[in-house]
Amino acid sequence: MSPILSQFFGDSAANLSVTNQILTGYASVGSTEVAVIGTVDGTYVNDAAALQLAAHVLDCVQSKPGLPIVMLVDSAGQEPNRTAEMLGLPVYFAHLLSCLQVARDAGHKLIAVATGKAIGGAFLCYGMFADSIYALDSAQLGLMPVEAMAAVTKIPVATLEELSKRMPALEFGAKPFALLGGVQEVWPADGALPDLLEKAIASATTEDNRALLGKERGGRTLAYDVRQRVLAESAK
Amino acid sequence: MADAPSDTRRRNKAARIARVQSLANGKIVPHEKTADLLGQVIEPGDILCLEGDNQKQADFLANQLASLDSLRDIHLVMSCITLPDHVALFKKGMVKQVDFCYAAPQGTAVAELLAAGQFPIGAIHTYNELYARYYIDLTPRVALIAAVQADRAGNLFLGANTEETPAIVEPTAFSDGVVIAQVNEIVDTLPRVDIPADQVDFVIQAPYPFHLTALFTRDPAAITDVQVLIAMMALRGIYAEYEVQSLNHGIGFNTAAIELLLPTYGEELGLKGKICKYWMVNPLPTMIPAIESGWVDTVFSVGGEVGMERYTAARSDIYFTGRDGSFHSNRPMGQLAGHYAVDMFVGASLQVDIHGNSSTVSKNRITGFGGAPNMGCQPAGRRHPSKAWLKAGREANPGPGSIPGRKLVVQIVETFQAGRVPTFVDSLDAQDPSIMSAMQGVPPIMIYGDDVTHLLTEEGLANLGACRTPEERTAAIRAVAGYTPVGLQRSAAETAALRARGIVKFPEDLGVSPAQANRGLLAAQDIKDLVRWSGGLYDPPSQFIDW
Amino acid sequence: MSRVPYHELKARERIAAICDRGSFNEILPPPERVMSVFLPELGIPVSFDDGLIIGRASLNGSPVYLAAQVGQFVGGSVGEVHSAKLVGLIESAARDKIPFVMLIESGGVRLHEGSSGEIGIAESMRAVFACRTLGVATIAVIGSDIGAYGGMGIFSACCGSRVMTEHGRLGVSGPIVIEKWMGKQAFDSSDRALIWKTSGGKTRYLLGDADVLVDDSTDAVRAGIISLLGQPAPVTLGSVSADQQRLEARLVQFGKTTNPDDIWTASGVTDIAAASLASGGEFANSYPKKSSAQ
Amino acid sequence: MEKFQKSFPSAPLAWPSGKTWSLAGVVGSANLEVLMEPGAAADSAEFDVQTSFPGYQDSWLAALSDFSTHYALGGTKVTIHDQGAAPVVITMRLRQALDQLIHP
Repeated sequence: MSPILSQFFGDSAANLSVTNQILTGYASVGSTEVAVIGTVDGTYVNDAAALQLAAHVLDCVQSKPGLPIVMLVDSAGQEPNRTAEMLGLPVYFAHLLSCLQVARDAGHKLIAVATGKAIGGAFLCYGMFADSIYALDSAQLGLMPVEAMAAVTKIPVATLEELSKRMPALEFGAKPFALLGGVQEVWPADGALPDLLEKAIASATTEDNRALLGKERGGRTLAYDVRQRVLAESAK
Repeated sequence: MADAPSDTRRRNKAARIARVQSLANGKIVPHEKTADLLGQVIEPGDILCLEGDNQKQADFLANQLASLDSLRDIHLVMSCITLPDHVALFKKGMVKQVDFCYAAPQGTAVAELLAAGQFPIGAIHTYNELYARYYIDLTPRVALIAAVQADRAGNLFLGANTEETPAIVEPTAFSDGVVIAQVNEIVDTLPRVDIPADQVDFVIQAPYPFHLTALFTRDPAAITDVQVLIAMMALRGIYAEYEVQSLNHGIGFNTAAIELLLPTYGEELGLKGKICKYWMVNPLPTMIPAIESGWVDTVFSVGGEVGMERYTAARSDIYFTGRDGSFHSNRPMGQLAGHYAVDMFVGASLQVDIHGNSSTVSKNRITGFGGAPNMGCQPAGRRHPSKAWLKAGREANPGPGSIPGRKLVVQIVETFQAGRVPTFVDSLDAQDPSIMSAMQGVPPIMIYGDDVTHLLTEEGLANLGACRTPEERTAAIRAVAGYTPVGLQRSAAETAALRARGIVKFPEDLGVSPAQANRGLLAAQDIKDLVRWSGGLYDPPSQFIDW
Repeated sequence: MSRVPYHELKARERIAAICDRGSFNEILPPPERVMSVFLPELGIPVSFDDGLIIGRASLNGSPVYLAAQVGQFVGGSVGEVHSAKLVGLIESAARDKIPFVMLIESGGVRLHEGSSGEIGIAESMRAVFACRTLGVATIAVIGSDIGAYGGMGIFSACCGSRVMTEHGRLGVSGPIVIEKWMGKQAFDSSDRALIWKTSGGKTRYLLGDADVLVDDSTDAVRAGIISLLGQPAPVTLGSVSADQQRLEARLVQFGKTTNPDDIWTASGVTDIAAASLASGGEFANSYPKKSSAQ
Repeated sequence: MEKFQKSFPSAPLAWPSGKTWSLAGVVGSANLEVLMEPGAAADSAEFDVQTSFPGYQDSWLAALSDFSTHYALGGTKVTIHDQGAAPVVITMRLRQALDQLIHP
């Protein structure tokens, strides 16, 4: 069992199962019982993984009404695969999100913690859908590392690195991601994680405050205002 | 009298055949023994012809030839240097001289070979020029060719892509040269015999079918509004103006746009039956709507086109087909027809200079000539009249001693290429000195300004054939060269004078409104529309299918 | 004379052709110049609408909030401003209980704006599901050249329903990425026929991922959208439980094949060549939608 | 990125009432977008160009000057975002944007 699970869930981590790096089960955080879904070891997510996670969300909604759902994210992305695309990978991911929405609508709190890699589609397809999102300071968050971005955009690494000093959106990591409002808080990997998680569960609301956070923290300055302008214009 | 010519070549051929007879069962040689066969049949000093043009390639034989290590002193003759295996022959130092037509697909590699002193050029030709020399001073001792099928006797079936095979085989076979054919399969009975076994010495069933490029397929989806505008100007200003009955089209998107406007805009203008009846052109998929709408009487082709096999076979009124019902092409005869028998050539190029010379060279690449110059030139030997030919002739040079008619040689270009590179230049791209010396003083001009009668751009139409002096021609070119540096040097007064004489015409002079120019006018919007027009008979290659 | 197909039109032309005549009222129109701050830093030209046109319109007399992506502009990609306009529009739809319709044309997150576009897409997904919970219809239209890929592929699948044409493609990883990952032998990104069979509208329709498959024309797309306006597709325990079974069955039945023709054959398509050539509407008529294919 | 501004004399354009802008084209490869808005001086057309293909200012100014001469565009401010459009495309987009004002 991965040490990170013991860190969060103590002895109850033993109740969790990890199959093909896909994490599911029920455990306790301090005195709070939670359902857990997630990925470990930076694995890639695919259609089968999405179904496996979705099945557990449905199990929780059906058998443990109202139980908070904790999502741990350690995944390098989705696996580019011909058969998965043919079968409709976006639909599998959207299905997982639908199940989480059903849980949210049924009163389950959704808390995500990026523990390792939280990259691209793998983060989008469950973790970023939580009510509240947190990250360990050691986690690797973002769209993609600067080198990969340089390769795709044909913009030199040096240019991107220089720009990322002013523009945290281009930087890779937990702290810049928090500046954008993408996570509520960055937690020290060696901190009192159960306490932090329990408090996070207690304080979670279903309001999506990421744009406002991004504005307040100065990392994503336009999103909130543009959205408010649209809402104001459309109300006329 | 011992040195008097007798039958040394015939005896030499017999000796070659005897050397390798053990490799063959009759004429059939297993493909594993190909390198062995080539190594023993070819002799140092041979003129060796390797079949390969811009579409069809004897690629297995080229590959096996390139695998030999000891071969030296070869005089290579071939129309197109296309494959990496062709380049390898030079890298290995096999070739003492090369005579060819076209090298664009390997243009950069060839320029590098040249700079390294590994590319000994005899001359760069046009297609028919090279085929003609096969009968004069470049007759092959050994020819390596490609066919679709052979029977066990060695008769060959060439399928839709006859291309240049007969032009290679005949001079070789009738001068005691050795003809070696790679075939896709060996069968008991051929659909038809294109090359008799008599002219074939060895047949090898290649482990893979010969390579064929879908060179003439243009996706209508990639045609722009600007190209539609130009096509509208072409139809009004040239096709209708001269009532052009017989013609050749290049392979660009501009001519594809014209083909696709015939059943729509052309019909609106009442031109059906008056223009574009006889074609010398490959089976262009973009001609399907015009053919299905009854515009076209006949089409003769230098080669086939991938995917057009069933369509051409089903339209035997239009295309030339064999007794078996399938399509037939012939490159040298098509080029000859394009030279003498059509009233108009329409081409495109990457660069046009202020004299109207055009070229497809770009810096430091060897491209060569191919077939366009055979058709994009004035056939001074022509004697049969036509309305278009006589009208262009009257405009050009009325006077004693002048040819009464002129072929319409039309160059269509946009003033800028992709990336805002101007098409019009003061002088054609300066070549690397090694390339210039390799050309032996022949400028890399595809179509000479003197031969061009019309230059058409999105800005306007210039009748160069009607210009009286070289200065006037330059002024007319500047007038339609738009906002390129060449165009910006025009004088408004000169342009106005040329316009008054009808030598320069802008869209409004031709009754064309740029606001109307819209892709919606095209008879087909994409490849799928072409398939539909064909009644499901056109089978586009999978790289063109987006449904 | 043939008409220009939906996939060839630009976003503004699509809007004009699909909405009731003259009914589109743009929110934050070009003169507002709500544009990317990232692109100028990278020497890339900006666009007045940042590649997303949003507004209110009517369709067959019913009000809708409509968004359309401009595929030509940085691949229809989603950056900070682009996503903020989108989120604002979806939230307007939720607030006013008016259907949300989006003409998708995007490869996903705008790499040049890094994680801000990614977070923006996540916010859009939250907003779309909020609409669905409220019973507000959310409709993705996929019929452009670029299709719906990456984060926008997932977003499209999050919408309550999808209108596709035979030209539309829905996926996560694009062909070039798959070829890079799996090798050219396994997936040749220049084989367009294979690409469309893998991710194109017809296969998506047969599997039930596209609710409506229509011709590649603005009239047909308009009719397709109108047919879905009254179908909000809320997510419920019942609906997602059924989806769970359906998607598991799909994985069992086809998870071992790479050949899309297997799906077609299993869905009752006998003449694959003819079906390939059929327009979206013809195809849908030949193979009417069952409750769901699998 | 290259930016330049220039005004050319042009006959006054009668802006249709209620119309405050028109837009044509998109920013994309070899394309551009043109935004027309009311300008300051009734007898001149103001152009504000930014292009990611630097080095063609002469050709741009010649095309814009010709357009201002051929069409009544006075009292209009034209902002252009360009990604390497050929002059014919520039002229075409200007005309499309203008058409929306002349035939609203």
